[in-house]
Amino acid sequence: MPTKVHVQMRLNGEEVDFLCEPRQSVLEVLRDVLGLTGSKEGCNNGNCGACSVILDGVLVNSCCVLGVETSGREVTTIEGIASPDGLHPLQQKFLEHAALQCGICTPGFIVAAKALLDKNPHPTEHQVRYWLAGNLCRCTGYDKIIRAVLDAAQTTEAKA
Amino acid sequence: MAVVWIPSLLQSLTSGEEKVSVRGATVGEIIDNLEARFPGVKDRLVNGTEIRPHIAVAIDGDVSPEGLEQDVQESSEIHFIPALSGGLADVPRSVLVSPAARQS
Amino acid sequence: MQAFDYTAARSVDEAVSLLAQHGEQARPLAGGTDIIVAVREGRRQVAMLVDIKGIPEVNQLSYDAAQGLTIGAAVPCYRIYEHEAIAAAYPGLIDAVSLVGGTAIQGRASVGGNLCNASPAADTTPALIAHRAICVIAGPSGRREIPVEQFCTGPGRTALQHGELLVALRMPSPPPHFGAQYLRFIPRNEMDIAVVGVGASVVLNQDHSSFVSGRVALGAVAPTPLLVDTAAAALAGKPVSDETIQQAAEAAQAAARPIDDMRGTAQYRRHLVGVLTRRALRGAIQRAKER
Amino acid sequence: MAESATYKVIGTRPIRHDGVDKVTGRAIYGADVQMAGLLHGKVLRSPHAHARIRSIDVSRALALPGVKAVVTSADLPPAEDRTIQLGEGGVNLKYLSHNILAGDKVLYKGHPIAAVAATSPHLAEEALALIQVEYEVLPPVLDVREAMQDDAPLLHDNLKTTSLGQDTDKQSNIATHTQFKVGDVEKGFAKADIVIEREFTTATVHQGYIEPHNATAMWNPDGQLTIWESTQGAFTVQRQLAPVLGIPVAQIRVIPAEIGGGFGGKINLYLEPIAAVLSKKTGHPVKVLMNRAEVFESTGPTPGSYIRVKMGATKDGRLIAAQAYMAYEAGGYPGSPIGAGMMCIFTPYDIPNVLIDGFDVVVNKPKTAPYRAPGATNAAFAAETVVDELGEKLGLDPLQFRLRNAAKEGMRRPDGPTHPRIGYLETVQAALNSDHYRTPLEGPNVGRGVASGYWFNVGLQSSVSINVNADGSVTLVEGSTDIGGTRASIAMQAAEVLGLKAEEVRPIVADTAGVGYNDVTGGSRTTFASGYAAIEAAHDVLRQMTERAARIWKIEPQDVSFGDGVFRNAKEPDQRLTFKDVAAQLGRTGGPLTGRATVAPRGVGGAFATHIVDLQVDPETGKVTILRYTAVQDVGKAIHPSYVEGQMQGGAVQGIGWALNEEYFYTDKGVMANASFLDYRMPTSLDLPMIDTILVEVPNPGHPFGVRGVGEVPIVPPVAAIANAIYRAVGVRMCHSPMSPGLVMTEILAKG
Repeated sequence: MPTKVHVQMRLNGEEVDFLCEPRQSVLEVLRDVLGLTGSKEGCNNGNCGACSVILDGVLVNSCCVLGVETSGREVTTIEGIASPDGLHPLQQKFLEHAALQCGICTPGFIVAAKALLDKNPHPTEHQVRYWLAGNLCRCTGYDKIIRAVLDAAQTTEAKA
Repeated sequence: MAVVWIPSLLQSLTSGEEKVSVRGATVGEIIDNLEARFPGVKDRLVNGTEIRPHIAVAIDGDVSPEGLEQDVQESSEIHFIPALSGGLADVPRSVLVSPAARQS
Repeated sequence: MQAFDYTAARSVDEAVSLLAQHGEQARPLAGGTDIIVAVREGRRQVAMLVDIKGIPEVNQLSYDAAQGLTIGAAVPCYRIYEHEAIAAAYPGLIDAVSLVGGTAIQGRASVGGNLCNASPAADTTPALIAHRAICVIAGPSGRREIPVEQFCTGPGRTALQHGELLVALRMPSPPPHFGAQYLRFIPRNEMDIAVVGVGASVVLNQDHSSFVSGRVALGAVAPTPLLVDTAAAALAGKPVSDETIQQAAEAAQAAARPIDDMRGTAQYRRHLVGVLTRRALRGAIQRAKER
Repeated sequence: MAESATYKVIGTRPIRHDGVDKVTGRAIYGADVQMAGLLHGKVLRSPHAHARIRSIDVSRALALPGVKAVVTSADLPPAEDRTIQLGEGGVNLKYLSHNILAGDKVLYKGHPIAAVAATSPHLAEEALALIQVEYEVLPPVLDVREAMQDDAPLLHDNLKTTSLGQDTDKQSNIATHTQFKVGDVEKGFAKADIVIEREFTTATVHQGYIEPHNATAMWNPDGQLTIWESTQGAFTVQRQLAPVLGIPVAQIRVIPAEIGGGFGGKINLYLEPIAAVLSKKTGHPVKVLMNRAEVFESTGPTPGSYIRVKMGATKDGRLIAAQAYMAYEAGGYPGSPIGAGMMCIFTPYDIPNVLIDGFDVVVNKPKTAPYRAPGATNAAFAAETVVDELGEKLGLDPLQFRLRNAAKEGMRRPDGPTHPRIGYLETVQAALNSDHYRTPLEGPNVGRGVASGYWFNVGLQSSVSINVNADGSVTLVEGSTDIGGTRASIAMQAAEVLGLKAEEVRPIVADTAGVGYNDVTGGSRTTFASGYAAIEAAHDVLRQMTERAARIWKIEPQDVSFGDGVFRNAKEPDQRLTFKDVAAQLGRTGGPLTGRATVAPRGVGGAFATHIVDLQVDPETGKVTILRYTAVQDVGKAIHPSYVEGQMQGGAVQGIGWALNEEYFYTDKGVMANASFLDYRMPTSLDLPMIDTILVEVPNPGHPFGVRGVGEVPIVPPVAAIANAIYRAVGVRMCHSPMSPGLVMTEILAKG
């Protein structure tokens, strides 16, 4: 068996440590080592966005990052988006707009959209479409997803 | 009597007749009566005790899973249409190879 | 996926020594968006990935109008386009880093990595060439510099010698009346590999009526990205006109050596080289006038 | 039953019951299943499109530490070359089994040959490289017309063409020939003032669900097998697994996880038997996941096709004759959706003379699987393009031309039966009246296209039970996997009957041990048929609740009425009990209460759609940009309008992808060169505008609330609509799909 490496990082605000092989991606570590299966594997080569996570404030595909690279860094996954007080506005708006059908791409879209709104709280429709172009959805045709993100941006704005 | 629409590929057996009125309370009886008038028809539609796998029976437009047992009304129209393969029925139904052709 | 070792190098010297020690079996790891996938899909064998992101020089992004721009080889795309002064000065480069992969890829993928991957269709390479970028290379026997257009030697092959590491890319400050644009043609609007990519830059005279100089670089139409000298010659000293632009475009078409593949036929690619060269030159001229 | 036309729940937009789990990442999909002692399986697949397997040596793989078992087709029971009956359908057991693990021959690149179980997925993958297979490589045949040639390489030694029960004696790649005939097309064409004949080809495309296939199996020593997986039909898996594994149905329990898209592609068996025999050999649970390349190369797709259409019309704008020759690629084993394509190609129209010939043809590509209205999109591309051209030549507006020839209730379909109440005409009228169609389109190289489509929908069989809780809420147990909000649409129908709020019904998708037999989520049947079962089960609840109320009041049940959620005593108008009141007294009135229904409903209502697209063509590159899109559809009655709109938008966008860029790109050796989401180019959010929807509601008389299936028909018109719009934009008639930029450019240059 290949040697495993001990890694410490912050995951959704909590310190965690784990053992992984260098060849294991962050996605594999999350799903198979840490048991957080909200991030999904759709393509495993950076072309679908279903595994989107936020790494030190930057949106990345967790399938294209090695687990060993996260040492000392901070990862936010779909499991870390809602607060104890309730759903994030994006989550709420996805539900209200019926912006999901099968739901497999939904965690990736919500994480990616959160990264967008963190950076640009007032995106235009085009900016939302551009930002989310790396997240594939095969069910919805994107219409309701885009509307949900634009609506959530307004909600967040109203709260701020 | 129910009206049976003869598929074009079987009309050679019915002297070109496109629709035929046939007695029978079930699809099975209808086919037997059809066979009595047009020998050879049954073999094209039925394999043993089942409708051939690539054929579906529509009674008044509705495809039923009941096959030969299905009840037929006096006023019914019967069509033999292609069974849908690959999951619309629960298994691919158009797959049929005669047992005699088994590979050595 | 095959097993491999991982080491995070802390200095250029450490990285170079690891690469020299393991030879072909070691690869630098920057954003990882190419190398991790290539190893996973069995397209590349490695015994060790040397993470270079922790090396300050390799992760440095610096710009001033006098010195020009230095992009550490591991600097991810998003840091470049989010830097307003760089975005204003190097428009062709910004075009390219804004369309590599999707947003999540741009959060990791580096210009240096894109170059070292040496794909004929790499988006940032023609833009770097248009901006006259220089590769800063460190190796067991010291440092050397080569122009970007000499870096790629074939699909997946580069001028890097045993133990050498691309440390950074340097670009001169653009002169006055400079403009550049990178355009690629893809069937969708994001996420595709370029069917054809064209990077163009121009320097215009004072009243913008003629070209002082120009550069045209092509992607996806030869085993390596191409700098088209004949296109540059067609521009230098000529009036800014549709005719001059057309002559440069024809020179680019003549220089292209495209092949048929799933992304396009050779004939279509050659056609697109003409279309995109014209469009990229017009875009570069427009930007030169706006500066 | 007399349902009120004014509904309280139906037509509203409640938040779906499974929504929070899906936006928080908590929903468990097939690949998320974890259990102690889990081993990981990987599948070795053929690198060749067509080859005989001479030998397989697994010894080196087995010797790798961490590898626990290797299986090949020898580990499945011998697959006899005979048709077995499975419920109402037959299947050739050898074909079924050998598509899972190849026998003596591989028929497509990616055909499974062997599988490994190991302690990690990486180890299992390493072991695959150690399996040695010796092949005799054979020439592949990849195109339907080439496969039909007499001298084409033959895939099967024993396949002969069946023509409605009659076998030819000749070996062939053509599995079946089917024909529909109405009137006399020759006479029809003779009467026509204008006749147009065109040939069309379409490339192989994939369903493209984002979640790869998966299966986890545990085969206990007592022979009990449990499967956890993402599937459109747990019972279908159970029924097919039994003969493939040679064990009784009762020993198999299939537990459907949440499913990440299917569109028809997650019905066939792929990984389940492999995981099962690996588990049997190792005594451990085994999880097998496909990667994206495996999904492309070994599952789906929908067929490439060749279609020739000839249509004739009279000067007054009436269609008088239509003929089609249709050949569909089945993949490595027979069974393309040719029949469905034939049933849809001319069905929107009233045409007195029709002749349709259809051929099911094997080629060296993965065995096709259903894909959303399977076969109908290919067909509509051909027919609707010719209809468009006829309308143009006759000087008629394309929608007015369709209106003039629209099929209506009582008219005969080309496959024989007559139409029940349908809403095609209404969709065309709604399109004509839409803001989109009434707004002029201006600009260079822009064009507006329209096209219509038909899908017949299916009913099949569903089971639902409803348990009444003491507080008056209910739990609804159903067997249709929820791919796009059907928990909500089924629960809402029960809620409407019971006088409850949607939120007071908790819908649960049960496994094969928890609910009566239930066919697949497919054929646009779930909201119709499982909804039907939910209505019936709710009525069963009400019957029993009525008896309980009667018992409380000590009167006869017929003296109890129910309305607006309240039971009333007909004899004592003041006496009333709410649903909750009666629920609270179940224990005292006879014990727990469960309503049940199993249905095989007839009266499936067919669905029609008419789409409008505005697009712009870059005349220098051939690239098409979609500017505006409106999908109009007869939806019967929209139970949850948001999810109906979602089906229309999603179907339209899959159609847009099909039209513009999606295709299997094969090398001449039969290797798919673009088996990734990088180069199999599905639309991204940046490629699309908003997709407008117009829901036309012509209730289906065959359903208590008027429901028609809505999921499939929206993929039927887009390819043709886009082809027609491209013609309007730049004057070229596209006869191949996808209409990729290079192809459009070629046509533009050829036109000059």
